[in-house]
Amino acid sequence: MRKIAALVFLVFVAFLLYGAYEMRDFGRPPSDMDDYIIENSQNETGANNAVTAVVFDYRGYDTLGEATVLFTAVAGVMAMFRRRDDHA
Amino acid sequence: MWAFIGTTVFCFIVWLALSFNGHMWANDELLAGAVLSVAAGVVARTLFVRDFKMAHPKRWLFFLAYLFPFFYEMAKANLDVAYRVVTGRIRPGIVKISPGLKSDIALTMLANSITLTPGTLSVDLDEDNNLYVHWINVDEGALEEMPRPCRPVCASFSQWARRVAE
Amino acid sequence: MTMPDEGLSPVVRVIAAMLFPFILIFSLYVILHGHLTPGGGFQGGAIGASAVVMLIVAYGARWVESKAGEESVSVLESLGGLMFVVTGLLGFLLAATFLSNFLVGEVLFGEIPTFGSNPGILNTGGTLPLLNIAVGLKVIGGLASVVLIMALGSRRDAA
Amino acid sequence: MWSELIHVVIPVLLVIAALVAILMRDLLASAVALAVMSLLLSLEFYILQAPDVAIAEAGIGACITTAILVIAIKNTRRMEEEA
Amino acid sequence: MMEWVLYACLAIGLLFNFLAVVGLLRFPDVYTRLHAGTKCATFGSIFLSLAVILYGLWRFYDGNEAMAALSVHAFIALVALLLTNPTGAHAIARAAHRSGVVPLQAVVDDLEEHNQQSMPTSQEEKNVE
Amino acid sequence: MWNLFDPLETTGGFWSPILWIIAFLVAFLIAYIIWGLGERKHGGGEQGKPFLSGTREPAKEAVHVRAGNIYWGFTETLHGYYGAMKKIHTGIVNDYVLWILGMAALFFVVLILPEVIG
Amino acid sequence: MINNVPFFAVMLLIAIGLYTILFKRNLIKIAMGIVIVEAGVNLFLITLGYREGGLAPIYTHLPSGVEIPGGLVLPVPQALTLTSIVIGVAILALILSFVVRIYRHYETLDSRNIRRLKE
Amino acid sequence: MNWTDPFLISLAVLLLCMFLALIRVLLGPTAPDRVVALDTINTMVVAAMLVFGAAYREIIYIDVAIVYAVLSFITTLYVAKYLEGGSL
Amino acid sequence: MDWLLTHAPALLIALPLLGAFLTPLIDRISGKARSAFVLVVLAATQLLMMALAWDVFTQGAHIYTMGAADPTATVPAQAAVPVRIVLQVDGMGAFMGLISVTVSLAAAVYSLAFMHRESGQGRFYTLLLLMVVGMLGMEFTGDLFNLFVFLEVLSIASAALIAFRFYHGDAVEGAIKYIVISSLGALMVLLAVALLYGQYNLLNMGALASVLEYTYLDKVALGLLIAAFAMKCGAVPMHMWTPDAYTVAPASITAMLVAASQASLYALFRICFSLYGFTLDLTTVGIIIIALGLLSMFIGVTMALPQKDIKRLMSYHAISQTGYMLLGVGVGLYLLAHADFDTYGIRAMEGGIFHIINHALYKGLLFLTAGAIFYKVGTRNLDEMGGLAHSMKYTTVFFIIGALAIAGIPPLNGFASKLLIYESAYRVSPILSIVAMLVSILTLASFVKVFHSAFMGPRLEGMGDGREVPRSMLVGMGLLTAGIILFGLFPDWVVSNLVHPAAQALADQAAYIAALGGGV
Repeated sequence: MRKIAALVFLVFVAFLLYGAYEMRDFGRPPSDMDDYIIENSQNETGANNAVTAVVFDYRGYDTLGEATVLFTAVAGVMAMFRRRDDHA
Repeated sequence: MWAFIGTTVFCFIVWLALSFNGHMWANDELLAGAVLSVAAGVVARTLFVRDFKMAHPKRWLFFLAYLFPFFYEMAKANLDVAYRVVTGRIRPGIVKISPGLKSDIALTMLANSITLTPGTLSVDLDEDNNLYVHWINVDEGALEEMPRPCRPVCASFSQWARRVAE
Repeated sequence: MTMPDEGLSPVVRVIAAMLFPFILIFSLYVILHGHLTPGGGFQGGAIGASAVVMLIVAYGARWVESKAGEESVSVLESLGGLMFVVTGLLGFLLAATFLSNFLVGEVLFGEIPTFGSNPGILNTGGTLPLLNIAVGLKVIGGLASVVLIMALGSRRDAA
Repeated sequence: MWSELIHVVIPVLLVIAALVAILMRDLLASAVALAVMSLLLSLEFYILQAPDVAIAEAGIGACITTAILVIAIKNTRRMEEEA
Repeated sequence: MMEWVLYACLAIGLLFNFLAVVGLLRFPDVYTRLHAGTKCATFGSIFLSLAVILYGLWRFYDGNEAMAALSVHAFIALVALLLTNPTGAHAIARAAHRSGVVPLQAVVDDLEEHNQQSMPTSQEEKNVE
Repeated sequence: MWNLFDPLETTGGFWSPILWIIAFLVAFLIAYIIWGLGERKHGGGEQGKPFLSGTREPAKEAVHVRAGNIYWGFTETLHGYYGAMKKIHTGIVNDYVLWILGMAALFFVVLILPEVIG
Repeated sequence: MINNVPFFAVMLLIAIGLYTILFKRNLIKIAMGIVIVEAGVNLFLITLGYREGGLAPIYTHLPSGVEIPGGLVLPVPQALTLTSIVIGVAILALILSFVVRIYRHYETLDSRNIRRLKE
Repeated sequence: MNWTDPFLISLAVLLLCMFLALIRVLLGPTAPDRVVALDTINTMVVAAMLVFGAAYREIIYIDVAIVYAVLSFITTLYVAKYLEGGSL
Repeated sequence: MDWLLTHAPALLIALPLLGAFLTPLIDRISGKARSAFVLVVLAATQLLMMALAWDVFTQGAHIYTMGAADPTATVPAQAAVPVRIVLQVDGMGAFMGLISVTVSLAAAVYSLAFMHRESGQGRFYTLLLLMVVGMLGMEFTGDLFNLFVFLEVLSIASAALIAFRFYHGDAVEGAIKYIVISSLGALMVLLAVALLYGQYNLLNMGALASVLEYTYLDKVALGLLIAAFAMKCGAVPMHMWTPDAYTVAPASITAMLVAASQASLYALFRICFSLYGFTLDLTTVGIIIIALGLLSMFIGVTMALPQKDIKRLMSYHAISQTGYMLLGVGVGLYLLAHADFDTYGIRAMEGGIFHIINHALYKGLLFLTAGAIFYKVGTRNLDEMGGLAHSMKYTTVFFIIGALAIAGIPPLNGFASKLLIYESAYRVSPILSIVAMLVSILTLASFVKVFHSAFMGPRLEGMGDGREVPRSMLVGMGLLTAGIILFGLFPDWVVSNLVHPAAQALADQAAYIAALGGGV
């Protein structure tokens, strides 16, 4: 069983590592979408920090979802450690 | 009330330092700083200010004056530790000293000063306000006396601490 | 030697008390200047929560609970979430779409900075500072209450 | 030239820290090694010119992750079971 | 002139940081490592941040006004470091002693004696897991 | 839009539940009629009771067939299959992860290798 | 090849994390494995956004003479990473609270012994 | 004179120091040893961040160093609390 | 009305989210107010969803660009590619949204009575609403990273709910398995997103679809995505978490988990059809999905047969029914580029998609009846049950209807969708249909077992108090039963008005790309 697991793991990792080899060069990204954001974020959102502009404006919906994730986790942890004195 | 004001002022000063950008502060910056300092002051007031001894400006002057001998001791001791690191000659031990300080702030200041000057490291303090100091090179003379002498461990720090915060 | 069951030595307590307002105001700085300098709601919220986390370890979870219970901390979180959603809803009530930046060009946070390098004006960014504050409140409340509950939870069942 | 060197060295350190984290049988030591990894990760973010992310990783990775890990270890047990 | 001051600061800082890790690796137990580790590193970092502060002031003097902020922020970082580092070292030393780590090669241990007087069996109990 | 009762076109024919219900009712009616034509008096009296060969009838609770016993023969016949299945479903979370990674690796192989070889 | 060192490091981090999840039996270790994978993926996103010689895309006090947009790194991966970091800590908190609960009921953290539900 | 290179060289030396400290994390026989190494690395990371920020003349980067200077100490406190015993 | 419909995609997510944020606050005031509030929010969501679905099915897909000046402007004026997050509700999305909201509403109504003995109900309803948010978010989004975020919302909310009754140790066990597995799956999705982003610098699915080149890294990403989503929807051999999690969750949550796993199924189909589409090696991927479907069907049902735990048995059936959907849609994918697609490929997809809604209805109903039994009897072990038909008449009827529907007995809805799948799969290979029919028979057999051992037989001691379950539970079950009967009686109406547009929306990649602003 452990041998099979090791084999599976090695195959999986081999594909990932070959993927890293196939990857484009480090430091030279294609940048259609991002160049638009870098150039226009100051005018469109009035924020100096393009990252914040992306986080709260261009991808604000993601941020909403992410805040929801945190809220969910807190609700879950609270449910995990809730008092149960009113339960029969 | 005074605790709140003290905390707020502290927060406001920190805010001003943080938002300094080479020019004079803009109005909106000052306004936001004031509002947020008040908020932080409300939250932190009971923690930050216990008593009002530290409000006296004399203590702050003493504190500034203290920095110079402190830095001198620190540099001296650092060279000593550098020597020990290179040669590996150590004689460690934990000694108990009784600085005779009472307030928490003074003790904290003393303990941190002792810790920051290499060669000595405050390990623990008990309810009688005795400090236990780990000493990397225990002095022969200090081993003999039974109420251990403060002098070789912490120079004149305990006096300074008393002057500043006691 | 009588050791207090909770919290750490007085040295740590004094330093924690000194650092607490500093971390708090620093976190508020990071939150409010999110659109100018690195930082924003999450980062500032995490820093602010760390301040509470530091108090939990220095003074004990009971002590923190006696000052601010987990329920009241989580109200902060709900308020942050509500503020976010309401700002989003205002986006299409006042302007075009959900979460649109309806404050650019208005009085509050409405100025548009000059293009390129500039020293940074606080009064810019449209809704971004509002959303930053909302997320900041939310993250402070959320993370602080997570650690608080986990620290308290163990004792709760034992009783 | 120096910046390339740095871009090579920090990832290597990061991998070493992660390896240390998983090799320990003492979970507390693992948590400490994980904190080191998060520290180095944050430095790497910083050097890749992402200070926003570095702050977030600092606040969350250095402080809160370790805190809840330590609390969880305290409520359970410190040593991993024998293999 | 200014360059050489900066070079000196950087060199001292790096030297002490290097000594710190050497001490960390060479010394026999936790307490002595703490001496080397946290405090030599703190001393080194003081000089490194001093270099940054001076650099900022130098640029400020040269006419780049915003660089004063660099100095101010670096100074705040330095103060924070000076407050937290010794406290952390103290907390760790205390915890190490309470969890039963014995100082090696120690010629004297007053704290151990004190503990044994007040609470004879405490060390063994605390050292579980 | 509102032609609710149209039959559903399938590939080879159609399916209309309404028609099916009508057909079912008609068949049911026919069966009922046939049943009604039969002998009414059959089944009463002594003949209707079960023959118990003298032993007392066990309590109803005792003869209720429990779930574990249903399809016992089926699982017994497919003994080997169920043994293999039991071996697979270990209940250990690491193994679950292994299955996922294994399937992902398999997908990689299936998707990528043909091009590499061919 | 040498250009891709960060990518290789990322993949190695992911591999280390997966190794932990696959072969370590302790539940807290498994949680740590998830943290490591998370770290790897975050680092991957950031390395994807790095532009050679670029600065952070923040205009406040930007040094003069920086080319826009060529001299700034990409902002979107940083935003994605922020989101994913917070998601990671949320998941970690939930897993650890489960672990504490499990320990109450099972008195063990060994995943081989936590299998009341099987087949 | 361009000051980028001296700062970057300092950074490289600091990285070497961090590597050595990492060995202590690996070897450290007890948990406090590892925490000491963590503290050392933390101090060095703060220094490295300051130096890097100065190298690129980015004022705003220094905030990150402040965050680290303040927050990593909390990690130390938690581990110390664990080692000391007593409930949290 | 028009204004409402325009903003409906965003509102549909904002509404339950607002409800979730408000629930803890209202819960501090009064428990009754909180329950009423949750129901009102869910009902409003349901109404809005129905209105939106009506509009989508009659007028065509909705596009909503978050934060833009104009909801339909996916691509900003000077840019070449979409920058903002785009929500896209086409036939398939609206169809899935209807399912999710309906099941959630029924489950919430059911929970009113089912959970009333628990503490911490405020948290329960908060998490329930968040699950709705997660499902709707996954189904509406047109953005890959956003898909990941809502996947996480869904996973975390589900895990917390699975472990809600943590005082049973195995509840937490099921939850921790679920959360470990699903967070790993989510990380795989994130890695795939990063791989795609790194190559094309795009996150919008339509724009990505128009430039995808199917390179090595794209294939790695595809493998990761298929594995992750197939795992999340419970396809064999990655199904092991399903019975564990479904068994220990509260019954109403199990019904919702079925809908949640179908959201993942939807994401799988979206990835295959809309994101990769014709660049795929359709035969290979089609065969992969068909094989997953066959395995799921067969192993699911055979594992279900010997189970003694009623909910565990039903969970294995959920796996096997998922197999039908995978089979139907997989046949469609296999034939997508084929000339036969218009004749029977689309029929197979219709069958598979119709089966999704049928499955959500009857499996939700069956889990709810299982919960009703648990509520009365206090055990899930079939060996200890018997004679419940004496006391729980309505529950028995509901169970019979659900069991007949899942087994594909004619006048009910399961038969219609299965018929579509059988006939079109037969054209591809007779073996597929034969296995499908066999599985159907075995399904019937295992439900006969459940029916016999739980409901038939004499009245046993200790089997509840001899009364029917509270009314709100019956209402929840009745809602789903009504759906089953209606869908069974009017299959053609459903297929031509709901299912066919959904299948068409999946199959038509060009329309998807155009709607999302790709390929400009």
